Amino acid sequence: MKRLDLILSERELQKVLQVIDAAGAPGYSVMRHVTGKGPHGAVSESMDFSSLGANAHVIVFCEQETLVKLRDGIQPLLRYYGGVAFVSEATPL
Amino acid sequence: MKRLDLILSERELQKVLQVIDAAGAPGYSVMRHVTGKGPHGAVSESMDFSSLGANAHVIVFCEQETLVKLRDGIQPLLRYYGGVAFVSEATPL
Amino acid sequence: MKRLDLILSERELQKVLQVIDAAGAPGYSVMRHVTGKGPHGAVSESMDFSSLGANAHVIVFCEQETLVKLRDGIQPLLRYYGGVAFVSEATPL
Amino acid sequence: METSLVLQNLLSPPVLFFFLGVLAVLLGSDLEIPSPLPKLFSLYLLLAIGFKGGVELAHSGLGGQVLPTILAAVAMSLVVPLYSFLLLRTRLDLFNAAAIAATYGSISAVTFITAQSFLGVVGLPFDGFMVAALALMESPAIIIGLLLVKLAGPQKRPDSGAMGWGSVLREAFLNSSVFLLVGSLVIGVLVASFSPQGVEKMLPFTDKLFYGALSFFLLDMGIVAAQRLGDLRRAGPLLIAFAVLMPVLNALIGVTIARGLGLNQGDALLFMVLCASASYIAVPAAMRMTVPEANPSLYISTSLGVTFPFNIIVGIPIYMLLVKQLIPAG
Amino acid sequence: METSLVLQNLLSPPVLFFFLGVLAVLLGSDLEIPSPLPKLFSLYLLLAIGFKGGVELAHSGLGGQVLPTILAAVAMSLVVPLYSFLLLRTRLDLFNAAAIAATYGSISAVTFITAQSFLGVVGLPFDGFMVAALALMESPAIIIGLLLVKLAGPQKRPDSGAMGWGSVLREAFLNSSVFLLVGSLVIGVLVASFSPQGVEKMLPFTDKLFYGALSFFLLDMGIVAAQRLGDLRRAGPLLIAFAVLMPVLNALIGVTIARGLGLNQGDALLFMVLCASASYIAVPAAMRMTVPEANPSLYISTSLGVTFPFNIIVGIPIYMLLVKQLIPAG
Amino acid sequence: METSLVLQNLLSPPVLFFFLGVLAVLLGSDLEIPSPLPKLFSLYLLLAIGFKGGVELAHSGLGGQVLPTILAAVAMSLVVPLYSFLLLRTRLDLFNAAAIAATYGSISAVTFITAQSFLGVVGLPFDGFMVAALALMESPAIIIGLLLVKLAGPQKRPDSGAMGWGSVLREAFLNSSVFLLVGSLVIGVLVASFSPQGVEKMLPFTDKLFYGALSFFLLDMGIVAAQRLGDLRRAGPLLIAFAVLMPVLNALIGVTIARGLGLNQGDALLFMVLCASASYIAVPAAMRMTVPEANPSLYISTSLGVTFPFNIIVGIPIYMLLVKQLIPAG
Ligand SMILES: Nc1ncnc2c1ncn2[C@@H]1O[C@H](COP(=O)(O)O)[C@@H](O)[C@H]1O
Ligand SMILES: Nc1ncnc2c1ncn2[C@@H]1O[C@H](COP(=O)(O)O)[C@@H](O)[C@H]1O
Ligand SMILES: Nc1ncnc2c1ncn2[C@@H]1O[C@H](COP(=O)(O)O)[C@@H](O)[C@H]1O
Ligand code: NA
Ligand code: NA
Ligand code: NA
Repeated sequence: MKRLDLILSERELQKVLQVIDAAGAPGYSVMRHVTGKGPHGAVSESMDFSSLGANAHVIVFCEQETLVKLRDGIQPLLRYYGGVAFVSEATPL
Repeated sequence: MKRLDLILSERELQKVLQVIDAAGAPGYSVMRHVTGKGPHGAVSESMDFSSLGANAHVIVFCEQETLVKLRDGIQPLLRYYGGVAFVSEATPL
Repeated sequence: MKRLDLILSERELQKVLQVIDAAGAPGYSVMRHVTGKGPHGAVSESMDFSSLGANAHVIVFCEQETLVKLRDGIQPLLRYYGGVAFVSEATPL
Repeated sequence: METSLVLQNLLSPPVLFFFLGVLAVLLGSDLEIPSPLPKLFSLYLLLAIGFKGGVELAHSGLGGQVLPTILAAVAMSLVVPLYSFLLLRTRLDLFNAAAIAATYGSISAVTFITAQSFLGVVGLPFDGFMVAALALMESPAIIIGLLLVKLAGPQKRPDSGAMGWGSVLREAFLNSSVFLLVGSLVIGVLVASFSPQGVEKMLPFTDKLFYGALSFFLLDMGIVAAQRLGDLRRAGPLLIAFAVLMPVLNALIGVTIARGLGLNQGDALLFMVLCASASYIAVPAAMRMTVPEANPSLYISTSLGVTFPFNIIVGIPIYMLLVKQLIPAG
Repeated sequence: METSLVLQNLLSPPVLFFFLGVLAVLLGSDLEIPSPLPKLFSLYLLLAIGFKGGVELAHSGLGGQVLPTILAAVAMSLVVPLYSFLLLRTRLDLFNAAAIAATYGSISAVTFITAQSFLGVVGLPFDGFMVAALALMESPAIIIGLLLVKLAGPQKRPDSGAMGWGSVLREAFLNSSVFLLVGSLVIGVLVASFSPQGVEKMLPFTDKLFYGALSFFLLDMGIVAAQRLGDLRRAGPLLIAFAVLMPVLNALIGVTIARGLGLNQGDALLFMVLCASASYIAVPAAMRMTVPEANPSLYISTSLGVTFPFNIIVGIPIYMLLVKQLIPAG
Repeated sequence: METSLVLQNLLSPPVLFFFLGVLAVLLGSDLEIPSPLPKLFSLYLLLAIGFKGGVELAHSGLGGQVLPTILAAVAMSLVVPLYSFLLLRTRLDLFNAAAIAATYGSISAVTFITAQSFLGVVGLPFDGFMVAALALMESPAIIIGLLLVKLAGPQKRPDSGAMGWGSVLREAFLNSSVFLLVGSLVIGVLVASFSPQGVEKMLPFTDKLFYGALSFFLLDMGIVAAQRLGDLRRAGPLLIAFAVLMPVLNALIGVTIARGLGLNQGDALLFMVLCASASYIAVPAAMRMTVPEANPSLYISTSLGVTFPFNIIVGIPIYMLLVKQLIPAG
């Protein structure tokens, strides 16, 4: 199995989750309130009172085939809005 | 070293942590307020005002031997209540 | 690419982020409100009303070269204050 | 007069803010009350209602209608799940039938509070001991629910630690909402009896903020209830019908008992609301842990997505009309 | 008298707590109001100001100056972004110019609230319909901002779902702050018209806590604004000058219009503040989604790091001086 | 009369809610006040107590007993850690002895507030300048604690940035609780002196909610303190004895000084409570950063798990009895 880690702005979270659903992934997990820094600058929680939000961390455990489908949907979003996506190996316990 | 990622309902968190303690793991980390989707449906934070809670993400860095012990305690819980558990390789920095 | 997972007390977070910045990492992500247990005992969120805080989980995706620089800055902090740091492989999606 | 009662309820701030929350979801607004703010309001409401109920209980004492009313309330929380179960079992598997039955035997504190506010608006008094009835109706239904599973269920069910009676009783009597409500009630009794200045100093907190905090919380409940509407499709029309008709049936039984007990109009309405409301806090949490085989989206979406809105929007004024017919005025 | 007005504003609790927040950052204190507590205060302030505005609107009705004032307010929210854009475009690329222009066409509810508190202190009345103007000025600027990008921008811009008009309109009219403000306003009107006891019961929540909650929220705003100061270096002196001078220009236009409309002194000040303030809640969130090419640190740090402090610290009393000169007293 | 004082304290809402929190943990209820709600109450209490203290300070001025009292308070916060250290060093290593000593030199704002509430209940007045004493006693103990480690400790201790005096002083004087308390105090003085209407408008927030917010916060403190009980076994009986006897000793010294200063009964009680209480907010956070060699479970569980409950449950009424004996009334 593969493990996909996605970190991106909370604002784009819904779109990404739709892509994950559409790709037929068996499930996903989301952690919100993630802060960080990347090519587009720093993201903090201090604007949380507005709807600007912080980042979200999405984890998907899935097969290689699903990953291929995910790539096509997610890469354009990350390129346009920012964020990172990395894959690693994972074995069920 | 190995890295174990567990994602399961906050309601079962105490039981899982007891198993981890009992298996002699050197430590663990817990992130609560995790939302997600899996075979049992979607889990959101919207019922957080009740004690239903959301999911938790548990990370354990440990030796292969510990992992074997962990498996026996954790798999029945995941099978009965739901949740996922994946193992990957990890090297100390 | 490499993936570095750091888990340490929120109190030392600023110092660690400065080290990461100084090492020239392309970015990082931070999750706060992490609880856990390690050689120094249990860390809960119950003292959150004080400034004692809980733990933070830092993820850095970077090249092997950056990792080498990170090691020198981070290891003394972890040795003195506690916390764990593990590296694994990660491929961009 | 009938439409006026319904309108008075519909146009009260708590109910209007509930609608606003529903509307936010239906229109696709990104309005949300982020966690744990709803928990702040829910803890506050339980603490305030418990404390005030305790203060009033200290003044009225345990004589007269108090004990019979409380006993009748507990009896209803034992009986309602039984006949609900028999009815549900014709359509659902054992686990889901037991979990939903337990949900309807228990109560919804927020529905009760909304009914109290409604009584405030229509100017009818009610007694503090009704809060004690509220507090004592949460636990029994949980135990009945699990007994049903144990007695009617498969014998080879994994009976791990979570399933032991110890943790069931803890779940039933010590879950956070029961515990905080009962604890605040006892504190209210003690303070009112022994240090009346303490009551004085708590009132601005427990009284003045109450209505606003209820409105704020119902804004969130509207959002949450509307998010559950999708689940209702899966629940199907029969379960939706159950979620509307069972409260009405229970309210009818409730008003009959209230009449028999000789309760005044205010207390009778509250008694009906206790019978008619379904739990979406304590019971779902307990069922999730003790009966994981049941599908939470079924018992939560019926109680929270149908019965709760039904009760606070049209149920309460309808029950009031019944009260006016059947219960002699003050 | 002039210094006295400035001092009276500077020494009011809300502004002093704003300073305290700024000081915390400048001195390196670890004081923070952890998320989501600031959201609690911001939701509360919107709900309270909307509800109270609605109640007053129900009493005053829609006659007289109400409609002309609201129309003038909406017109300002359409025109301000246009001339701001032309000015900014001389220095900035299309995307940043459009995003900042939209920010200045919209309003800051907290600046408005601070101005209301200031009027309370100096003892000048104002009307509830100004809250309606506030609510209606948030959305148009968002649409103008995006129209500018669409009309003046490259044709080959990816026009994915997010960019469709559907989601733009939703962002403009249903974003959480506009939705909660308008919703509470409508609830205020309904409750005041049909169940006046409801108003009575909400008042302790919406009125008595208001000033304290505003002070608490401004403590956080001081922290957040001061954290933005670093970004200002990147923004450069011209953008900083814009963030001070544009509000003053808009306030001047505002006071002229207010005079033309025959507003009283209190409403005139609020009208000026609406024109002079810039959004740091609804518009940045909308721009982040619909114009991701623009740099958020530019439009947030100008509106939140410069214009907001300028307005609440010296802007409001200065505008008051202008009002005293140009608007005949009640 | 003696039992009546103790009972009056035990049966006040704040102390009863503290017990309820303890009970929740002992019985295994899942009641929790999720983070960051406790922070909301703690920030609120500091802001309110600071503001009210400042307002009263502005009225009383700096004459008479004010300066001597404040100086005596600061002196106690310097001396208490010194003799505590000498005592603790006989049993503990340098680092733990220094950290615990610093903890007992500093103060607990919540204990102080509970004592104020108690004075309100027994009807004794007290002065606003005691809040200034409270604010000034937090920092010196932190510095003494670190001086002890530096002077008595190993020379080869890593003296990284965190250990530099700069960050120690920042930790001592700018940590969030000291900063917010002092800041609100100064704001209270300024507002009371220059814009009295501001005081009027803040009062519903800072006064009316205070008692309820304190009760709510103490519910959480009861939970947290009870969770610490397990750590006490590791601390051992000698440290537990220290955590009870040191406050009593400090209170005795305190009442002697208060008598010498000619304080009234209310101020004398507050002075004793300042001496007797131990910090579980500012000092532990500072020690965790500057003396990581010390074991937090030792200094937190003694101050929070023993001294804090001891003071608010039996300490305060006992100190009151001493005051009645030793300080002339009115
Ligand atoms: N190299 C990295 N390692 C870990 N997280 C990253 C990295 N780069 C970016 N991120 C996260 O992704 C978010 C969005 O990145 P961006 O918009 O590309 O700057 C950042 O705020 C970080 O939280
Ligand atoms: N394939 C997956 N990848 C990531 N998280 C998952 C996956 N499947 C399940 N989860 C998480 O585990 C939780 C419980 O899963 P379940 O009860 O099996 O539906 C879900 O709510 C998700 O947060
Ligand atoms: N083996 C481990 N696996 C996962 N997290 C750990 C582990 N050891 C320590 N931690 C985390 O690191 C924090 C600090 O550890 P320490 O101060 O070394 O006890 C703990 O509170 C845990 O959150
Ligand atoms: Na019921
Ligand atoms: Na404007
Ligand atoms: Na002390």
